[in-house]
Amino acid sequence: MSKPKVAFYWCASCGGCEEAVVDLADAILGVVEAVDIVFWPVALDFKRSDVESLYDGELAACFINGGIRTSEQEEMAALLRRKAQAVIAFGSCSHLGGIPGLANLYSRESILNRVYLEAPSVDNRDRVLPKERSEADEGMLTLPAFSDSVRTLDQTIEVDYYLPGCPPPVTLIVNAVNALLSGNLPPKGTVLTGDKALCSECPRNATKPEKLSLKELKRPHQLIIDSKTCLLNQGVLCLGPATRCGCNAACLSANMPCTGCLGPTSHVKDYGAKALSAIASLLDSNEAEEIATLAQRIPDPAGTFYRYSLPASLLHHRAGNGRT
Amino acid sequence: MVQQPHQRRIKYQAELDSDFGRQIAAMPGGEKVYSCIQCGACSGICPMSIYMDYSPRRIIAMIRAGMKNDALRSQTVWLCASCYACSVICPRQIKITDLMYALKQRAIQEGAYPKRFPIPVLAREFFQTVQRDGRTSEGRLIARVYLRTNPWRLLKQASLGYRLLRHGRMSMRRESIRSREELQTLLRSVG
Amino acid sequence: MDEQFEPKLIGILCNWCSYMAADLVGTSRIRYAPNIRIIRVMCSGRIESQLILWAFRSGADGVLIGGCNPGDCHYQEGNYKALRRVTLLKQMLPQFGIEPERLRLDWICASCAEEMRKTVEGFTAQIRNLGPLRLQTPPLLKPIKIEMEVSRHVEA
Amino acid sequence: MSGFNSSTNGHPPRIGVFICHCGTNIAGKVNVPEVVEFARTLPFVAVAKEYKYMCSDPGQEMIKHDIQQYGLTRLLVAACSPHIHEETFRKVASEASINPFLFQMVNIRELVSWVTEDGHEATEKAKAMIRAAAKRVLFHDELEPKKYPVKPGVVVVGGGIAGIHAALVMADAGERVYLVEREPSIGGHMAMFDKTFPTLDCAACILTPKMTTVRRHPNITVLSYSEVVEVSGFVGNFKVKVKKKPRYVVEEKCVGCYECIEACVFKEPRFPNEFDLGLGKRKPIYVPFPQAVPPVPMIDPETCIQFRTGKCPKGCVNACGDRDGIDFDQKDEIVELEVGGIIVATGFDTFDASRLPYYGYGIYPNVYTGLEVERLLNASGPTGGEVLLRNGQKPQSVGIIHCVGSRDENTNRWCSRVCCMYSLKLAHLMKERTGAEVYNFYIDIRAPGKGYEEFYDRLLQEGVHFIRGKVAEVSDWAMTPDEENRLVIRVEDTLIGMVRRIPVDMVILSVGLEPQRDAQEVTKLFNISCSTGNWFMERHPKLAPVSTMSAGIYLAGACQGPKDIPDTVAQAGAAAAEVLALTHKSVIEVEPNTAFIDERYCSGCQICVGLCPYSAIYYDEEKKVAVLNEPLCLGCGVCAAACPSGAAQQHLFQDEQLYAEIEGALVGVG
Amino acid sequence: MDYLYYPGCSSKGNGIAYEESLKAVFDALDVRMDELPDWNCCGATSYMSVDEWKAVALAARNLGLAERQADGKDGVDMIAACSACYLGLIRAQRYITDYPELGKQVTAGLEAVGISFKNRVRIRHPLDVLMNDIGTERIASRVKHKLAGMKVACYYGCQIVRPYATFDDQQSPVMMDRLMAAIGAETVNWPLKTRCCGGSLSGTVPETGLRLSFILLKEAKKRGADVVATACPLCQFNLECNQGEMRRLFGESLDLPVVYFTQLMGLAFGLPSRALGIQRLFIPLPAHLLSRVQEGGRNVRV
Repeated sequence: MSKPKVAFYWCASCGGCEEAVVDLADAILGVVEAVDIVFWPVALDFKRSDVESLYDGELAACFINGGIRTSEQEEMAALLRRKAQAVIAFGSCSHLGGIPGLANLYSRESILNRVYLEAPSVDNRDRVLPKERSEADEGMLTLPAFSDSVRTLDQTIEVDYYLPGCPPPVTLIVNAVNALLSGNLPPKGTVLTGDKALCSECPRNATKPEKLSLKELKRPHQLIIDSKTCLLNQGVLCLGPATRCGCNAACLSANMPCTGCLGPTSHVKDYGAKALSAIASLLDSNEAEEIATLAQRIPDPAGTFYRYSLPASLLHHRAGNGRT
Repeated sequence: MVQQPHQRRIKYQAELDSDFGRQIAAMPGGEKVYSCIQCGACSGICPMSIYMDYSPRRIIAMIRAGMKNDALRSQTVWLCASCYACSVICPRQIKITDLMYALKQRAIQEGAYPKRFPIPVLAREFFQTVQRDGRTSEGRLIARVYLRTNPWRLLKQASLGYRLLRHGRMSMRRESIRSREELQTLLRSVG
Repeated sequence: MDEQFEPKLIGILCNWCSYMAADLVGTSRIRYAPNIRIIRVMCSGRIESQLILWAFRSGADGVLIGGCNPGDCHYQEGNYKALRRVTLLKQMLPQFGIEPERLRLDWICASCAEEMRKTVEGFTAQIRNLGPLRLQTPPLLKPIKIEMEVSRHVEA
Repeated sequence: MSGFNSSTNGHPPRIGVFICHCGTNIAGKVNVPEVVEFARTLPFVAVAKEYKYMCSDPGQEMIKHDIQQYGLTRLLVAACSPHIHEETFRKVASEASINPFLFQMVNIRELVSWVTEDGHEATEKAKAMIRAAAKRVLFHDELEPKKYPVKPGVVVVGGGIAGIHAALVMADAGERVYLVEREPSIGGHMAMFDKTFPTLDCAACILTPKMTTVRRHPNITVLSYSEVVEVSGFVGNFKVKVKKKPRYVVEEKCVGCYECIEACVFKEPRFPNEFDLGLGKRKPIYVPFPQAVPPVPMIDPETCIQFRTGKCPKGCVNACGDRDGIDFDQKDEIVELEVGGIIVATGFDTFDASRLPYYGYGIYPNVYTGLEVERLLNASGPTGGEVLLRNGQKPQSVGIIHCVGSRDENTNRWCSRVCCMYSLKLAHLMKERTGAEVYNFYIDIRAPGKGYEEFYDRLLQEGVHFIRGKVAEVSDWAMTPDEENRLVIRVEDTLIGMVRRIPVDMVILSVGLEPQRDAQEVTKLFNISCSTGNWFMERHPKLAPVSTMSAGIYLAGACQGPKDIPDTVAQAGAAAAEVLALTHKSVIEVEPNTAFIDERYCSGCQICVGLCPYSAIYYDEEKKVAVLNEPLCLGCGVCAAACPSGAAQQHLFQDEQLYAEIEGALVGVG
Repeated sequence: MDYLYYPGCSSKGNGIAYEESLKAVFDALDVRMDELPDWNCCGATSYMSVDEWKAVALAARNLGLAERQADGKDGVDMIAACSACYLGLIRAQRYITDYPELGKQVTAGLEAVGISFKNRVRIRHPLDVLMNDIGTERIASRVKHKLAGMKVACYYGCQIVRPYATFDDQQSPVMMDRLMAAIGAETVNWPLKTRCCGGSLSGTVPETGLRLSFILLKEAKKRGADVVATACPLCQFNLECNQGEMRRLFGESLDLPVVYFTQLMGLAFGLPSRALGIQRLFIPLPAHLLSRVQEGGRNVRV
């Protein structure tokens, strides 16, 4: 019997997820042993036509990282969906939108203007903006369409499983691949990690005080962080309580707060809103002005609470009323 | 004493302006006329009420009843010295002094004030002077009011005027501001 | 605009003060604009950002939260917790192009019928002035849990 | 997790929607038939019906019948506020064997028909709210009301006539009562009065026997000179901490002989007696008034030589002798009580007349408040019942000014309800005792009680003057010779239409009633609310006038609003009956809107632990999760809102239920 | 500049001594007070009777001009010494906030003539500034000759505390009494200190208007006052200059001096009487009183 065929693809992402696959190190050999990788643009020279030539459902699984911003990404996602029995959203960007998803705080126009006209390093005297079709000596040139917002993978195609994280922790990937190979799969739609928040596996949780309250909020560079005690108790905004476990508190072992890349637990509809509610509840004041002052210590609340999940949020994108 | 013929004391509904109360209630100061409980504290504290034809309390009752003519033609509103004692004591926080202003304006608009009664004339003269010059000069103002109402009194007051002049307390100089046009533009734009 | 924009408003009120006030407005037969839909919770401290954003997402142009006066919370300090969340959320809303005025937190005591009316009228007028909230949600929404469960049930 | 699967055994839910006309209250504005048609189109609605009065017996029977006939599994009633009939319809559901919590009440009266001008708008709003409820009810779970045993015993806070009467009623019914009074003696304001209107009974004659009965009653413990400092727990299970302030005379050892007072180093009373409002004098060791209960003296450390210098011959200690009742080292003592119910009967305060300087109180010595005059008239008062001016003379004329600090937006808006009658009473007594001319200055005479109007008529016959007008000022500024050296009352006699100046020798200000100065703190202590003006708020102005929004806590007397003695006693009896109805149950059912924590999803982050106002959540070190101690949870939902992983939820207000309701209220609305 | 100063029309005529003494006293206390450039009438009583909105606009122009002087500071304190001006300016501010439509028109009207307006001026009465900003301690330390033995009836009049009491009790004000105590004078207990003097009625309906003044003076005299101290040019005029007319009307001669409270302060500070406008009084201060107030080197001219 031939080995199951799998594909890897990337959309709007940074490439870190690909690195994570490479980081599997020894484990990757096992994977290669067990499956046949038929499509992996970052590592292997297969073309879109190769995928198109597969029959529908021929891929046992397809791992897609990155959010969906362009028409090309959308087409490829649809194509791979058709060819794969199981689609796994791989990494924060395809799971929740990820860092590129923060672009949803800006309109399409302002992004293009910024990148092609306004950025200090740009030299574009003719004020040329990319166009989907442009005449050239060589004939008609085309570019993928740049859509209005970044979408998560499951806002584009049906997704079977999610491998969360930025990038997904190695153990989670290995467990996922093993589950796929063994056919021992959880219900469709599952996020392939535990369904508790990070505090459950954080060694610092034992140091939580009886009543947690935030008298002040500091950013990591503004203090010397004690390496043993709970960061919230030190006044550092750690999103561990709101974020899924599975990374073994990796950032915390590097003495940095959790920023939420594994996303919410299954009982939370909107990661950022819920994290905001939890953190705000802890602000240690009952005076409106004092609360406002404390809240202002979080200079960029959207970026803080939705760092990895803006497109998956209830609001998804900046409202149309706004001017910017 | 001369026996007065019996004066009829009755008000027919047809003589009333049923909308008058609402109109006054819509003017600054009139907001709370419908809150009045007729306790009379305003009239009790008012230093002038003993000279008025209707006490402030009765004026409010008349407004609510729609007795527009009687209210506007009463001397009461013109005898109000704007001391605000009533506004402060009113248990319903009716701004009675401001209400009197509202009635004065209505009376002047409708030409319904007591004729040759000097106060409305003073008001009008004052208004015109300020409208023109931006300031008033007391001496000139008083002289003009007396001329228009009771020239005889001006003569009687002459000695007082003389004393004021002598003590440097009155000038017949016309006071005026620099930006008179600016002021007039402003005043035209409001109202 | 030919026709006056009629905003859709959600009011989430605490059981003990602001909902009582809303009841009292009714028993006092005081009229107010019909735009608001009132949801009752036990305490404003139960209200959190997900509910508020969900209301916006579901089409609300404004969300009013009513709690007890400071110090009067039936559950000691729930209203302060609401205040903390609303303060931080209001700080974030402009980043999403949402005017913070679309979210309003008011303390309305159980006997404050007139204040309740004023609040609702004022809020309705304010949101009417702001115009509709135009959210840009993607064409293919992540299937929300409710629909999944309902549809699952229908299959069953 | 929530969801309707669990409770319907996999069968699709069947919702019944019942829409009430409430006579014309709803149907006069909302197009009910249209709403019924609309309800029928909603998912899972099996039946939708309307009825004139859904809360009536036929209405209830119809619902029960339809539940059986249509096999309904969820129930929705659109009618009035859940605060009025939620319980009624839950019972209906329950009797028709649907779990009562698979029911949702939609308030289309208070929130719709009564507040909406336009009929079409009202109809649309009613539809939206019904759609919201129909979505929400799908996510309801079967719940059982929480049941807790009820502890016996009642704390009555306030030992005025309200507290005394309530305590006696309950004690006679066999209930254990703790009567807490912050003054040294029970009796309250009534003990200060001379006579009571309109019957002119002597206040002491009708009150002191009751006070004595309280003291002797085996079921009543009087905690005088004591204050409630903490209340925790919930209906049927309150814990009340009471602070007993030191009297420096040991209550248990005192026999009430008062020899200590006799023996005090101060031979004559020198210090203003609080009970006589400073008009009389007392010693540093004293009983506030002769009939005080308990009849135990107390020492005022502010004036006692021993406390001030430590060098007193201590006549009191010697006089007490072997009984050893004096204890200068007495400290605050905290008593902890466990009871099933609480009656708050903290009474009122009188308006501070010095807030209105134009009435001259505190400026002119012969301006008194009504309460001060009660003491002057009282036979056991500072003057032995003789009414004398400060210069020792009898007044020839007296002006009584009504509505001082009442019916006035600058002070208190309300009518204090008792001032007219007590002014009439004082007018009668003044006339009777001094023969003076008595002038009453009133805005309106309010005499609506039994025998009150008759009393007013009696006063008119007695020749007391009544002048309709709110007094503008009291001054010592004379315009005429007969005004010299007297107080002049200036007023518009509104019936004559003239301003009058009336010189009098004495002015009595009929000060209004106000909530106790610390009413706000008391509400916080007992978790009850205040209505406008800080009077304590009843659960319903007509149907639950002695209950509060906090189950198990009841109101009696003037703390709820100005009241005269008959009304106070009636209300105290009502409160006593309500408490007895509670404590005579063996168990109490409590709304199951408590929180719950699904430990499968709890990461043990403990955010909820610190936020819970009742310390109902603790962290289980073994399991590393937060655990709810359910009996302590009062169901605010703060934990559910703050839980960052959604593990903490609140019954009846779960996330999914609220999402469904919000969405239903909005989506599809025109 | 410590304060802006709004003089009002009276200060250039009948009330000139008020302005003179006020300036002298403020100078002596080292408090700077700059006159508002090109101020106009406050829109007082009479104007209000004709057109309320224009009256508010009139007052608002002064407020706008004051804001211009604020040099970008958030708000500015402007002293209005005349009671009618004080009230007129404050009332305009209240009307602008209480009646938004009026506020909108006035603000727009001002902007159209180039005056930006935010309604941020604080209108202050000299009594308010003296008692609450400068304080009795500083005032007392400046006193050279205590006005010992001088019995003063403090007359506040109506409009500085009513209806918008901002710095004193509206029913029984005390600031002037305390100020007089600070300069060593004795004040008489007098229940009429806020009762109306008849205001503008004394000129228009003298028989009734003057009666009010007469009652006040008579009672002050009865209670042993040597002098009445006022804080308003109109009150001072009514109470002092009309005493002759009162004698004619009511047949009783009062001869009670009526001065501005600032004049008494100046005397206590030892300032030259001319600088205080003492010579402008119709009824001179009795020599026996003045003689107790030693004047620095010069004789008091009466």
